Amino acid sequence: MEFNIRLAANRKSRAVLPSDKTMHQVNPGDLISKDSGYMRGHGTYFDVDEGKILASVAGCVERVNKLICVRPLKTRYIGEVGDVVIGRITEVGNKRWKVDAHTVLDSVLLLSCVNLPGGELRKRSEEDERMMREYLSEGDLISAEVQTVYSDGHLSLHTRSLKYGKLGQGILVKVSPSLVKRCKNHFHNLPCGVTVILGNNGYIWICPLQSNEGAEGGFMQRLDPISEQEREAMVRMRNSILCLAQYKMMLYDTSAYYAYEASSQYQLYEMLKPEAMQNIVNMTRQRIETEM
Amino acid sequence: MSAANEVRAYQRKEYLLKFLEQDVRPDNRGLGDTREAKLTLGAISTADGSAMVKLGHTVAVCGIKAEITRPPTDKPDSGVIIANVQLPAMCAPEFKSGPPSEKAQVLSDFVQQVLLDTGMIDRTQLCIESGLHCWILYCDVICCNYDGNIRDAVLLAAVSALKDVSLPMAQYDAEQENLTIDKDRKRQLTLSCMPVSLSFTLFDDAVLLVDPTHEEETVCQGQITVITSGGDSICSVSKHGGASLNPEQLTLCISKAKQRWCDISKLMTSNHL
Amino acid sequence: MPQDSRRNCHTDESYHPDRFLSICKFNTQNNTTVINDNGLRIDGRSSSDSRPIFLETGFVTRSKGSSYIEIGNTKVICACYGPKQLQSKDTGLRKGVLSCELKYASFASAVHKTDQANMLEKEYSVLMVDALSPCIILDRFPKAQVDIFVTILEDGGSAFPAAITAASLALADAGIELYSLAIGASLQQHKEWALVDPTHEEENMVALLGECTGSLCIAYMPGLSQVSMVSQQGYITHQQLSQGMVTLIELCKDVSTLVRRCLVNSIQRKGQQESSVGD
Amino acid sequence: MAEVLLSQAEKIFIVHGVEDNVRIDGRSCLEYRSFEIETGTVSNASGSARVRMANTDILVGVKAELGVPALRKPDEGKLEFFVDCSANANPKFEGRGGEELANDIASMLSQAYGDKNTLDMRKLCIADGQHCWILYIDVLLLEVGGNLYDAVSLAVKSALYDTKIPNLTLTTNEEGQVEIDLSDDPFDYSEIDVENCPILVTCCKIGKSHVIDPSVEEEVCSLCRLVVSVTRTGHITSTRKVGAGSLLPESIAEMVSTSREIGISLNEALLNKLKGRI
Amino acid sequence: MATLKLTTNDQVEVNNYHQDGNEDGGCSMSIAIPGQKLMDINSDVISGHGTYEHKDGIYSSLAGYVKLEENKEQPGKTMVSVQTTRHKHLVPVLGGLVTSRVTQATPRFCKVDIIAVEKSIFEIPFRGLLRKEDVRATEKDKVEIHKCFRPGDIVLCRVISVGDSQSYILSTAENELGVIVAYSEAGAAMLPISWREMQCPRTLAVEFRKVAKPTADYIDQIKELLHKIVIK
Repeated sequence: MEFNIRLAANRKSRAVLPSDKTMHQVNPGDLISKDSGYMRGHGTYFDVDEGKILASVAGCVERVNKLICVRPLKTRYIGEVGDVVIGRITEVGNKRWKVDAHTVLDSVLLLSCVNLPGGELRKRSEEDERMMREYLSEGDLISAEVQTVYSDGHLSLHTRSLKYGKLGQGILVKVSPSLVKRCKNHFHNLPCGVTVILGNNGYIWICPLQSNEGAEGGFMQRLDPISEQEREAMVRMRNSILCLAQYKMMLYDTSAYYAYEASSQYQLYEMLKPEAMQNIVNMTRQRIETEM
Repeated sequence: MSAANEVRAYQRKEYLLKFLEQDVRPDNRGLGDTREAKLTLGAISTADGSAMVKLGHTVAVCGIKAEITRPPTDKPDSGVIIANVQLPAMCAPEFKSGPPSEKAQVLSDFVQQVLLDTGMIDRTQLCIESGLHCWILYCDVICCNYDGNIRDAVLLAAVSALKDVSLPMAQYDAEQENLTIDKDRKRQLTLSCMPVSLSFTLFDDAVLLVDPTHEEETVCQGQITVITSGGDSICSVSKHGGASLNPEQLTLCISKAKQRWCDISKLMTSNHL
Repeated sequence: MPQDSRRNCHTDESYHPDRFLSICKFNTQNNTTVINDNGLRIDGRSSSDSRPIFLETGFVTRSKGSSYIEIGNTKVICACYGPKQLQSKDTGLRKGVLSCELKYASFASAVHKTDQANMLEKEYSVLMVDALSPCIILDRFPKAQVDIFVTILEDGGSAFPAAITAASLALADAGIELYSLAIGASLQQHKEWALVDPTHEEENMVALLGECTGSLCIAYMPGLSQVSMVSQQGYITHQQLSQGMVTLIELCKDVSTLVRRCLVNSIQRKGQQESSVGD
Repeated sequence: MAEVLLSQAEKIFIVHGVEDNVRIDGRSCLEYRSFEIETGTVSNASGSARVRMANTDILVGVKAELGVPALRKPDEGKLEFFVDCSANANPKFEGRGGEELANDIASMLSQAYGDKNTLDMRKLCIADGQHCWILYIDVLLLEVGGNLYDAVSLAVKSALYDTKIPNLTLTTNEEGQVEIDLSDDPFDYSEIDVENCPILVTCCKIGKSHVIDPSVEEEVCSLCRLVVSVTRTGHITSTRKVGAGSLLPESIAEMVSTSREIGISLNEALLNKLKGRI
Repeated sequence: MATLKLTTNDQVEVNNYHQDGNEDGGCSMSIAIPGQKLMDINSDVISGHGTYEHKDGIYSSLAGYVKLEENKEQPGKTMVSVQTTRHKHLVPVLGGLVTSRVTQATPRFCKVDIIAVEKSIFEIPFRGLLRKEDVRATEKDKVEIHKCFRPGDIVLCRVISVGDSQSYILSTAENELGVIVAYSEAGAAMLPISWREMQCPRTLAVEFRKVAKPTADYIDQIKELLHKIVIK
């Protein structure tokens, strides 16, 4: 029996490795700009007396034209319309589900925003109201799209497309939302045999490869055992994504896949060790950099 | 059967009325009949004195534990008796777990008061050395099954458990300032009298029901308790709530209570044999 | 000491009389052997003998189901209420919930119980939920809670296993659907001896003698042949533990025939009552 | 317990994974995660340790104080366990929310340490019936992320290893009373023999198999767990079934022997690591 | 031998299993206890009330008499069930009839205590909710709660949903459902005079209620009850 016990004194620092030289990192209260011509965005505040824009969170400064934002390293998800999110049902209420999507306030999924079994154009009856728990119950995971962002920050979701809906067997990984890169597509069928849904809210879903045609809104679920090969691929992907997240690397299809390939020299269980993690991250980073 | 049960559940008052019109009670007793009382002494071997009382279905168990303490400052020559009544959540659906309910507190005070105020026990016999050591009797009554008239049951349990108490001999050596206890030699307590209570309730402000069951208590008002201690002596008469009584009714209560004392005293002696 | 206004109490502290036993007496008390040269225990049983058991249902008339059990001097009453509607919002939507409360009467043990928040009672209550919830078909009463209240009137040893047996009997009496009854049993390992169904004195010996001893308590579900609770403490070997389990399971099977007989009797009695009412 | 919601399908995935011997973090069923220990974390305690195992984070402080031995055991010192569930670990622990879990862990620990052969309490006695050391062991749960019992017991053992008890000199005065003198030298101390202190090993029944060192998700999937406390010599000092499930006698036997083997080697590994540092 | 002191029965019985043997085989097989295997699962038997299926057998989950009867819905199959002398239902069941007492009436709904399901009477009531739209099958919009129910009325309802965790959702939208017992302002039990009115026998005042149409069965029961009381 082998045990891997470490002393904290020997711990290696897990600081963010500077990858991007142009990255401008700030702490709360740090000066970002004295130029009053800029507009202040999320994560900043305006010091009226001094006429300066200061950071209110720790993170990286981003500029889009005249808008200055700070993208925090660790945060809750701030919704944007059209984002793909993964959420977990926490409560079944009156004509709505409450969803945990890593936002500050609970998100809601209205009964009217869901494709019910039996077709898109079906009328919702009183029967459906009583059957809500049969469709989605507490603990179920869904993929959804943000439909509305209300002024207080809570989100309304919808799953009115066959690619969204209830999720079946798979692994959920939670990372900071700021690590998920905004892309055109967040559903990725990777060549290693897994499907990864990178939710903008930092929830990442890893499941066996799924064809796009057979999407049925998740009401038909596969509950038979998953083959060992598929399972290992999924677990490897999970550990790879956690490695990247631990070292604050941006997550998108390429980085995830590269990390997966970089990990191939390790056994599954070895990937939990800090040395292996660092190695995988370094290899991934190098590969991305050379390709840029 | 089921219809009768439904009326019993939904229209309790009507149900009882139907019986009382026939001068009979749902458990087949007459209006003035008490339930059968049973008494067992010394059932709990871990206690220094114990008794179990049954009035119909109502069951109360009293166990007395004796410990050593310092006598109260105002009465250096006397011992201490502490009575507590518990109505655990087990005994009926209406009781909750947690600290003693109001009802339990009222009962505790009632028992404590009767034990002390009737002078049934001379507390100086609990004293070992004046001002220094005395016995303290923790007299805990637990209601195991609550089916009405809990007052009579707990009091009877407490009184008969006191009768059952046997204390180890204690000796104080003034020179050595040493208290020794000899568990092999024991003594009984001397009780000067035996207070026995009998409770009544009033149905419809008019009909006196003796030794009521829980079912009767829920639709009746008022409680009359008469405590007698043998012969003609009456320790206490109390009446709470309900309509006023006429003197004849009260006289009836008292005479029934006297009769009750005789019955219980017979029961007690038969148990001691 | 803070005064509790809801109970009658004395202002001074009080002490157990054993504190004042003359020294020689105190010592002789400790020196008694648990098991003599003939392999007999203090009360004359052999190590594998259990004490006589008395069981009865319907003790607490206004409960849904109740039971009374007596094993040697141990006396336990148990009552079961419910199912009643759950108060809290988030739990038990699909399944029912079981709650147990075990209380010692203040005169149940050698020492008068004063401690209001008794740790042992709490621990036993938690263990009891673990022991009984596997045998209840909880999905037959969603959104509801079944309460079990146990009062130990006298602890003459093995009170907790007796409480488990009593509770499952009360559940059966209440007509709550069960996968199986749960029967409790315990033993006390003393050197090479496994003392089955120990008395209170034997349980206490361990604390005092304390060399390579231990206690083991299990709850066994004879219907499913599964163990629903294990609780062991002390210092014993792996072999002793597994051997103890085997011994106790046998004991549980024996006790379960008594529980069965008690239930059959109570059903027959109820049947007779009903038919006599019918006439 | 820190409850995590899981969908039915996720649970099925985990259960099948355990049966295939591939857990969601890539471990096999009988594999322990790597964990980190740190001793001497709290400078004003007699001994302390912190254990971090995945998301479980435990801090243990030991404080030695003088006291009076118990009436029934005049020649022994005392161990007092106290567990504090920080509301940081789980918002549910706020107020009295963590009490049940705290009592549970504390009673499990005192049962595991209940026997003389684990930690010799007689060595903590200073003068028979008059003075003894009382070790107050405070366990603080900073974060709860699965396999709590194991992590706590590892932290307790490490903290006891770290504990330094000042040496005392005893003198008897004319009245036969024992007087105690505490040495002024801060380096004049003795250590506690933790060789045979037990470690709790949780064996979690999932589907038809069992795993050790379960993650939070795995704990949710399992109906019942067996917590076994094992000493270095392979003696079992406490066993407890936790959770609402029931077990076949054969699986109990299997789980106990798994836990025992893990416990023996884990004890060995921990001691080696602790000693290696000095 | 222990001396038994706390027993409720007069006859003291001591069970000492050393003398026990297998004599309980003598008691008729028709009594089962929880966890007892009743039979192997086969295609001809259905597990009914008070039983459960486990592995390859049908087991009893209650203590009571075993009953074998032909299943009404699937002829040719035998239903095995265990009947207790106690209440059949532990909790209100979806679609079942319940008896409830109105505790609160608002313009939009009534809050009720469910005190019985069919013949099983609960010691501790369950909370139920009777919404305005579920009072009547027709003319739902014209329902006025205060003309249908008053606090204290005993109402027969059907459970239409287990609802959220707070209360069961009930309905009286059937002729046979509605008020079965109500008291007039004078305090007397009123008699039904139409499907929407009841009359006080003392003052002859007429009050509005959503009255349940008494079933023949119910009338029989009342007769039986009166008969019994007269005999006593």
